[in-house]
Amino acid sequence: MSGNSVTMVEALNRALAEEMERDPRVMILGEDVGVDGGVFRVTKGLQDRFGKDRVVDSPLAEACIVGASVGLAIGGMRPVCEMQFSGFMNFAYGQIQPHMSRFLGRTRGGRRMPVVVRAPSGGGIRALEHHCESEEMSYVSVPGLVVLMPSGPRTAYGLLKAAIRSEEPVIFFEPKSIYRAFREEIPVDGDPYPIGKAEVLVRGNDVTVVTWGAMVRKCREAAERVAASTGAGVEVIDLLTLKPMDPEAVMESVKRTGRCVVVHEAPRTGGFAGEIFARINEREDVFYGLRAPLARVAAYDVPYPLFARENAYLPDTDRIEAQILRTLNA
Amino acid sequence: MSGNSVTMVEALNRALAEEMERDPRVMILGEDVGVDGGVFRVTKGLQDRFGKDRVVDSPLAEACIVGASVGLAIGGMRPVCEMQFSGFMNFAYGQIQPHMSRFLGRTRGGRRMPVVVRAPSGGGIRALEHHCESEEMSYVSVPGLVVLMPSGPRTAYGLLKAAIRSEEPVIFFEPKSIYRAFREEIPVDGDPYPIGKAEVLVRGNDVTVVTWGAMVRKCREAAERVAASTGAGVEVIDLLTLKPMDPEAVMESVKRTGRCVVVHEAPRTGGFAGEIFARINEREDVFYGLRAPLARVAAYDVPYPLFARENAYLPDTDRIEAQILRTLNA
Amino acid sequence: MAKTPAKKPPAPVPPGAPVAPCSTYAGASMVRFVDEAGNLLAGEAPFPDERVAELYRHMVRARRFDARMLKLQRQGRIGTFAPCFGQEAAQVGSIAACTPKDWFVPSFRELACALYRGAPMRNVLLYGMGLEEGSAAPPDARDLPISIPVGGQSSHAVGLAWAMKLRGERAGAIVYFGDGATSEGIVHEAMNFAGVMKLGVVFLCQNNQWAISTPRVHQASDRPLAERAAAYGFPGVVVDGNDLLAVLSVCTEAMERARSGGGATFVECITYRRGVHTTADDPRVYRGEEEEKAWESRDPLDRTRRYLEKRGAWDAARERALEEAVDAEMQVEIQAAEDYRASSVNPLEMFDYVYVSMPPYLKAQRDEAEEAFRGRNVVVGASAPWVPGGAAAVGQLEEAPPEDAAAPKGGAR
Amino acid sequence: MAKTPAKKPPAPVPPGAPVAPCSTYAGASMVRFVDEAGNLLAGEAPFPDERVAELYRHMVRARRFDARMLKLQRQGRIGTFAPCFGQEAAQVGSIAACTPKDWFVPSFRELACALYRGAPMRNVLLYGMGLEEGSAAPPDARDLPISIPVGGQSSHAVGLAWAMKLRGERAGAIVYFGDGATSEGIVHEAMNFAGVMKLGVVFLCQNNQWAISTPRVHQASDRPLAERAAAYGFPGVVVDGNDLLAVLSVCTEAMERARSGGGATFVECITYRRGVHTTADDPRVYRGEEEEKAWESRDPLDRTRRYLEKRGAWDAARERALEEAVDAEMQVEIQAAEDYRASSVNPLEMFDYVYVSMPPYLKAQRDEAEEAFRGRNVVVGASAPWVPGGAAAVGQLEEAPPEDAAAPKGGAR
Ligand SMILES: Cc1ncc(C[n+]2csc(CCOP(=O)(O)OP(=O)(O)O)c2C)c(N)n1
Ligand SMILES: Cc1ncc(C[n+]2csc(CCOP(=O)(O)OP(=O)(O)O)c2C)c(N)n1
Ligand SMILES: [Mg+2]
Ligand SMILES: [Mg+2]
Repeated sequence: MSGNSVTMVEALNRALAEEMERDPRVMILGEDVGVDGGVFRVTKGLQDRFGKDRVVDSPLAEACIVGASVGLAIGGMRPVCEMQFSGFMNFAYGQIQPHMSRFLGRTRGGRRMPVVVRAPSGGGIRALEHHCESEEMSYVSVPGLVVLMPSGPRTAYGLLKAAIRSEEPVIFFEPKSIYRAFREEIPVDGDPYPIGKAEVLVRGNDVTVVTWGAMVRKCREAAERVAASTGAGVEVIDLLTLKPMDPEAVMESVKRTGRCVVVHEAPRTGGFAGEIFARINEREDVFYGLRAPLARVAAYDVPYPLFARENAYLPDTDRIEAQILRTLNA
Repeated sequence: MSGNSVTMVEALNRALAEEMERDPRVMILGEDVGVDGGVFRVTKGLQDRFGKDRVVDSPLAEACIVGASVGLAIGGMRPVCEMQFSGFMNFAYGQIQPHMSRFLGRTRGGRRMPVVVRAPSGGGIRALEHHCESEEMSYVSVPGLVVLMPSGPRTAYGLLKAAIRSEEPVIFFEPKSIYRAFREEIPVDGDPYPIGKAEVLVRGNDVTVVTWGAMVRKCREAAERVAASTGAGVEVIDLLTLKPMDPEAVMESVKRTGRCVVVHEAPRTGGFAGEIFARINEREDVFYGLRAPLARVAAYDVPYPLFARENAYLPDTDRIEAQILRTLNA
Repeated sequence: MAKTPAKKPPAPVPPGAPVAPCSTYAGASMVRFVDEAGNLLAGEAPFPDERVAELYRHMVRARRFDARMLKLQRQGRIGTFAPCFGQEAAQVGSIAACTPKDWFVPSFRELACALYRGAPMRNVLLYGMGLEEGSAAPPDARDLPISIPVGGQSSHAVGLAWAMKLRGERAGAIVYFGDGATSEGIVHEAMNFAGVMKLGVVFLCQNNQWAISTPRVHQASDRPLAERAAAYGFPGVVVDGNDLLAVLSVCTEAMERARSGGGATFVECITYRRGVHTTADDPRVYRGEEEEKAWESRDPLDRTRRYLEKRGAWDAARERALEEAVDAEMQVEIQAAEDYRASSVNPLEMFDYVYVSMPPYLKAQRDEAEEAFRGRNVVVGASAPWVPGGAAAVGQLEEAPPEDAAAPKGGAR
Repeated sequence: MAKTPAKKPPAPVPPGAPVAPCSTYAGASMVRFVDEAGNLLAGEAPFPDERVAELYRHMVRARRFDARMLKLQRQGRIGTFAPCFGQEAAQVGSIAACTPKDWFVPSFRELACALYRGAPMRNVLLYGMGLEEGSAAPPDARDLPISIPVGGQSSHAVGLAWAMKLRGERAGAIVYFGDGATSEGIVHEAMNFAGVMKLGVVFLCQNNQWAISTPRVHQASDRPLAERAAAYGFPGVVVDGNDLLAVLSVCTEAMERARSGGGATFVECITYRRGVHTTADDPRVYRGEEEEKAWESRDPLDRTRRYLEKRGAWDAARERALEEAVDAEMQVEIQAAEDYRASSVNPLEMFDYVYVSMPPYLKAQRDEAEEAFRGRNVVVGASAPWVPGGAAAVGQLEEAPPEDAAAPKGGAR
């Protein structure tokens, strides 16, 4: 493994370090982000390197961590705050929605909001209750927020850099089940990955699979299986940016394939698949080419179970594969 | 106007009074719900009638109002709490999602959660910032919650009674723009309106309009205009229950009409229309009968503007009419 | 309880008589300088008369404009409004302790503060008309816009004071909130942050005895709210909020501590909301005339005027001249704001500040909306339909030139 | 500070020596009864020896099971677990002050309390195995399940105490949380509610010096946490949390006040988390051995045992017998829990308790899932695929008889 072949945790750490090096206004705050380096070690070593003023162990209060970040940003800093788990970001919702997402508009452009709220999200690591949720919809529905979710070391590195340099408030979800699941090459002092750009990971002309975060790997596996067993061309698209979303890559693809399966880890009802379906219906050129019902694979509409049942709850490769086959045959 | 022809505010007040009369465990708490009767006067006179123990002016703390209600319910009461505006229910999200929605499952059925959280929602009354939001999606995406939204005095009366008698936690959205907009007859000591039952308000075979809350009236107007100008049969369905949702009435209708327009006041992206579209796609018998793209009319994807621009922001009869016509002609 | 930090200027008078029939702080000490009749309670005048007169001018200007806003609301010319009537000493006395480098973090009732900081009346009016134009932030002003969710802004002040500390600036932050707000979790979180990190925040609580219809006694225990500060590790002071000199004195010291790394202060101003909570409220439902009368007699303007008059620094002529000046100013400003509204305000502007640059899907919605609005009167209060290209130009509210100058002109002036 | 409510039983010793190198409460008074060597500091023994011995038994049982849980986690037999190692006196001393009518509202670390209240070890184990079966609530027990979002449960205790008041029941609520939790807004809101409504809640704060890696000094000012109570209008007490008698004494009085309409109490137990935060944590990253050693010498079990031994109420033989009994109990319970998990646990149960009755769309998802799960091993830790109809029966975890008794049996026992 080369020195630049890193896990997602290391990639995030590198992106933070490089951005802090580059811009002295960038700072980190949150619960246990300092000495401990965060419960997932994403901020490991940064306090030693950048000092206690720039990497701050805050009191245990999510709302005030975000609210203080809002003030820090207005005061000229560029705070990157960490929510220990996205399940606890709920407590900060009263700062994120009414304040962080709105300062730009409230001041008619007068106050920018360069805040990044990082939050490990999703399940699959046998964690405790409230440590496994996929909460993206609570943020996707808020105008003014940017919502990002990388799917591995490379995109995590590039997207976090973009988030930190953004003048807009970013919710940055880190799919925790892939924090250390695999390695990818990342550059030294590499470029940000553009916000708003989806990636086509696998090309194919028979069905489009749209997904993001930890589900990307499962979808690729399922796509490979389907391709192997049926010879069908399965296109896999990684959204990466959930908001603001202009799913051109999806439209182009579904127009070509006429079939679409959206896969997400969040519960089915109210999940993001519905939005993608609506966007497809809003594009007549795409809609009239549909050859099968739009389909989704998602977690069941039940609270995230304790870990013994989480494998049953989460969409897995088998369920994704089965749905791709159903959609191909519909 | 007969004595039973009432506004929605009066209907809600009557439902509360009758349920409190019927069951001594029912109680009310919230900001200004006592002496003041609530800022919209929904609880007017109830403290005089039922005493200060059963109608309680609480301190100004949304999270604790809901959290205390959770405790009250476990302790044997049936609290109906009021959030002064749904825009401030955000502050209670850390109680609603992790606790109120989950106690039943967390205790394997051992603790029921007969709590109703009432919240005036939606815009159209020239109110201040944060007083106009339509927040239903933050709750529709939470398994375990019941989410209701009446569309007038009659359904408000029946649904609130059902909510109070329910053993499940209910988020009860009251579209504030119709609090006093019109009157309907309600019975004395009438029955609850069943949770989960949508209502077909206007029959028609050419296009299905699905909506809820304050948009119901606008949709009926638009439907009348379209019917008058084109002779088309526009079916209008009032969902009433947003969660748990079994949109049988919608399926039956769209199967017949092949065309569907969903109208909601919440911003377009991440709104409930997407969910309905997904459900339609999941029903092959309905999907294959579609004769036009599924369409939605919603608020724009911008923060709710201050009131001078709210008429521009909100879906209005013109926009709804235009979309119905487009869908009919697609 | 309540450490009294005021040292110079001298002569706070603890314990004062309990001022508030609603306040239950009998026995607690409260900083007072001037009694209801305008007499200095002890010592020398702590501030030059000209300074006090200047602040009095601000109080009168705020009250007059406040009353006018109320009238405009009753006439249907502006929307919901939260008057500061009765709280002018607490507001002017505290904001006057700040420099322009200090951050002003208001709640929703700080009209007197905002005016003191230089907010143009026309902006206040435009905001009242439901036009975002009214809360545009001049890039260099250290003023935050109105914050309506009760208490939330306290954490912004924490962040601002923290930023000042990190940047090595000699500046603090003052954050305003009410007695009701002290029940919200976020206010506690903010005070705890400020305490443990020793941040220069002044928590300025206007205890005006009511949170809408909820009296102070239902909001919290009968201990002074300021008493909470001690456990967070910083001083809390109860001050007679209708006593301009007392507020100014306490806040001057607190802001100086904030600026100089000495940490936070909680200042509880005992005052009274003499008017409605907002124009949507009817206080007769929940409180009696007797109480309102009692507080009338403690009015902060009366008290300050008496004080100045006794010192020969104010008289009826000056009062009349001031009133006339304010009235003239208001007339110009109201005209400007109403002209602006009548000038074909652009409804599409709501798309402009969602993101720093407009994403394509939003651009598409904007185009859709432009189509839908064409020729229709979609702006509340506008006198004619909006027409693309017909934007207004009113003083500092001037808009960017229309993108498409060739588009048809229109819209009444 | 910190009013000391303990009157009978007698002889708290304020101020005690500062016990905590991490605690900065030098000079503050702290209730102590017994020193590290097991000597009564003053007066008569406040509780009968048999009672103390009985509580000591509970402490030992909890510690042994706690250690076993840790080992099971290290062996991969259960999931993440938050040990109570070092906090047994704070937990047993406080929960022993409650009657079965009082409500027990835990956070996530109160293993010793839960066992004291009668939670079967097998349930604790099942919860540790990620099986909801472990947190099933017996309908008549006044115990709430584990609450993980820090601080949130404090408001439930408020509601429970309020319900007791409304129903005229002589019962209070005790709610557990840590030093870190005191920073969360909801804990403040709950204390304010309890204060203004005079509700019978005991806020039992185990100040174990750490919130994961965040030391007490970064969490809040250097004032005692208990000092916050005064401004909410109820007493706050700092007690040596490793002194069983002191905790029991203070809490007995606090619970009695809660039950009898006297309102709330904040009890800050100065103690130490001797082990990991959870099994996912590595304390060596953020704290030194020296500190851990210092607290080892103040261990609550050692102290209580020494006290009892000095009084002739305990000896090595009793200790051995107790250990053997606990070990035997654990063996049975672990076997039962593991048998249950191995018995074809039903993954579809996650659909059963979302709503009181299952709505059709959920039933459809359940059917879909049943199809997807058939013949596959989808339960973590199960030794064989789940098969419909193959449900287990293990003691009180007995399930309803399988709906479809004709379905093929399966799953290892
Ligand atoms: C979080 C939140 N909850 C409720 C409201 C509605 N509301 C507006 S002002 C107010 C009372 C505020 O009382 P106080 O803090 O004493 O300030 P005052 O109005 O007296 O200036 C309430 C309940 C709100 N704006 N925000
Ligand atoms: C709202 C919330 N934020 C963060 C967490 C993650 N977390 C779990 S325990 C803990 C520290 C709690 O410290 P303390 O309250 O002192 O209790 P202790 O663990 O010491 O018993 C944190 C941050 C959580 N569970 N809930
Ligand atoms: Mg007030
Ligand atoms: Mg702790």
